[in-house]
Amino acid sequence: MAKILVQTGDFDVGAEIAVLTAGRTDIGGLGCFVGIVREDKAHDAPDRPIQALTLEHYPAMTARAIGRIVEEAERRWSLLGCTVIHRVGRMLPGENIVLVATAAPHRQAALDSTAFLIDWLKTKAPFWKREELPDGAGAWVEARAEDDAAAARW
Amino acid sequence: MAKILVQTGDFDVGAEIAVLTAGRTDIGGLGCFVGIVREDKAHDAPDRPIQALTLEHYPAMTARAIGRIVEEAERRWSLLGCTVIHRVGRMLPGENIVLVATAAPHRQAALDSTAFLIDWLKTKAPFWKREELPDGAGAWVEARAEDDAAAARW
Amino acid sequence: MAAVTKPLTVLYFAWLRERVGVSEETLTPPPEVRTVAELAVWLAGLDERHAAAFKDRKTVRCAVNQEFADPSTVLSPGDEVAFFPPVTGG
Amino acid sequence: MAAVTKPLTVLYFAWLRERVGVSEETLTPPPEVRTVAELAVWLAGLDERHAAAFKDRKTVRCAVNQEFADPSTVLSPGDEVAFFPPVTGG
Repeated sequence: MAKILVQTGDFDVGAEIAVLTAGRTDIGGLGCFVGIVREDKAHDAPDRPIQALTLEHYPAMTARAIGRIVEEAERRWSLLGCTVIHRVGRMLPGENIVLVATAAPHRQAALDSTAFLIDWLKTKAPFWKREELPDGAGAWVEARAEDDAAAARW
Repeated sequence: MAKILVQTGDFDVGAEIAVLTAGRTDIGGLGCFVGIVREDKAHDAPDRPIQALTLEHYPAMTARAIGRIVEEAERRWSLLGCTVIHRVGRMLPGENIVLVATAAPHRQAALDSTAFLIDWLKTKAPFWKREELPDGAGAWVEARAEDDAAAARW
Repeated sequence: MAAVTKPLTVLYFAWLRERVGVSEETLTPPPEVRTVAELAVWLAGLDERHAAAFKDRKTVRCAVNQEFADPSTVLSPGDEVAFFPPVTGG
Repeated sequence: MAAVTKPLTVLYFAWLRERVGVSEETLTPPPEVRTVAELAVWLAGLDERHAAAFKDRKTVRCAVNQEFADPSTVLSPGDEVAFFPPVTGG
């Protein structure tokens, strides 16, 4: 029932939400999160804004790992629909990275499952971010302890 | 900075999200919640599905009350954008009721402020829902203790 | 305090509006009506319709001049006082 | 346990891939290499590039046959073993 995509191209948030809700009258709440490339300072070079982000992944494992995370969400909440789209490859500041959207009879399930999915995607799916700096150098983003803490709440 | 609308017509979730993020490179996460009319059983007539929902409000107060709630969210989180659209009038099952969307540098602020806004909208903005039953009868929806509890968490 | 008469605008929403039969009325309660709670008691004594609206007093909420208010809120001439059930939006 | 040789597919991601210089290799470790942890130690001893990749051992994570695995996971012939830093997607 869940829609899981790993792709290089962008996604259309409005279209994905429309697909989740089309023709249904049993949904009471829809939660959605979009992760976007922020033109941040590089982790190890605070004076230089990043030029791009490259997302590497483990192709043979990624969709399966996301599927496990979605199954866990479906075990915990009564979901009427779930869409996870994660981009890979090179992305510029302002571009979408990831979409999580869930539909449920009640708002709390939609909100909680959305937060759960993005927290777990950050810590339990095989993606690695590399920041591209102005001079062509690059730096792999380090995992943050607070992401592990966020995922461990669930 | 926040966009607050109280209107009878529908809204376009994708278009609203696009407006929040257009041309920006400082957003890291966007949270969104859409409340939808669920074809539920009436609260006092579990054997009869509701035909429609009518949202009454206090026009002179509504936008101001929502503004206060948004200001509180902006005090608590670093938001880069916030949109709240609440419909009033008669709506059929499957139709959108309310949209909350926030943009922030980091995902936790976007997720938390989205949940906060919808929880507070449910308990601190002057809207009243009336369910329309098949025989033309109607019943005002009663406030739920769990909504107060959800709002009080914040 | 001076016992001035208070022409007030009183609004009703949801089932309070249905029971009273009007959404808005302008009323001048007697000088001893100083607070929202006293106004509600006075309104409830006006007629059967108002009595029905204020019967379930603990489920009645209010706003004064478009701000949520407590029953103990003191009223001033010209105030807009709204009575309604607990809100159910979102 | 029988001391069989184990032809394994070994994958590297992110900075482990950069340090080793290849994303995938097929290797047959000696029979005494039974677990993921033992494989990492053996790989680190192969040459300077592998040594660099596994230098910071506590930041290396692994998967066996596309499932996250512990260092104590016992390997079987034909397994696909991946080494990578903690994930940073989302």
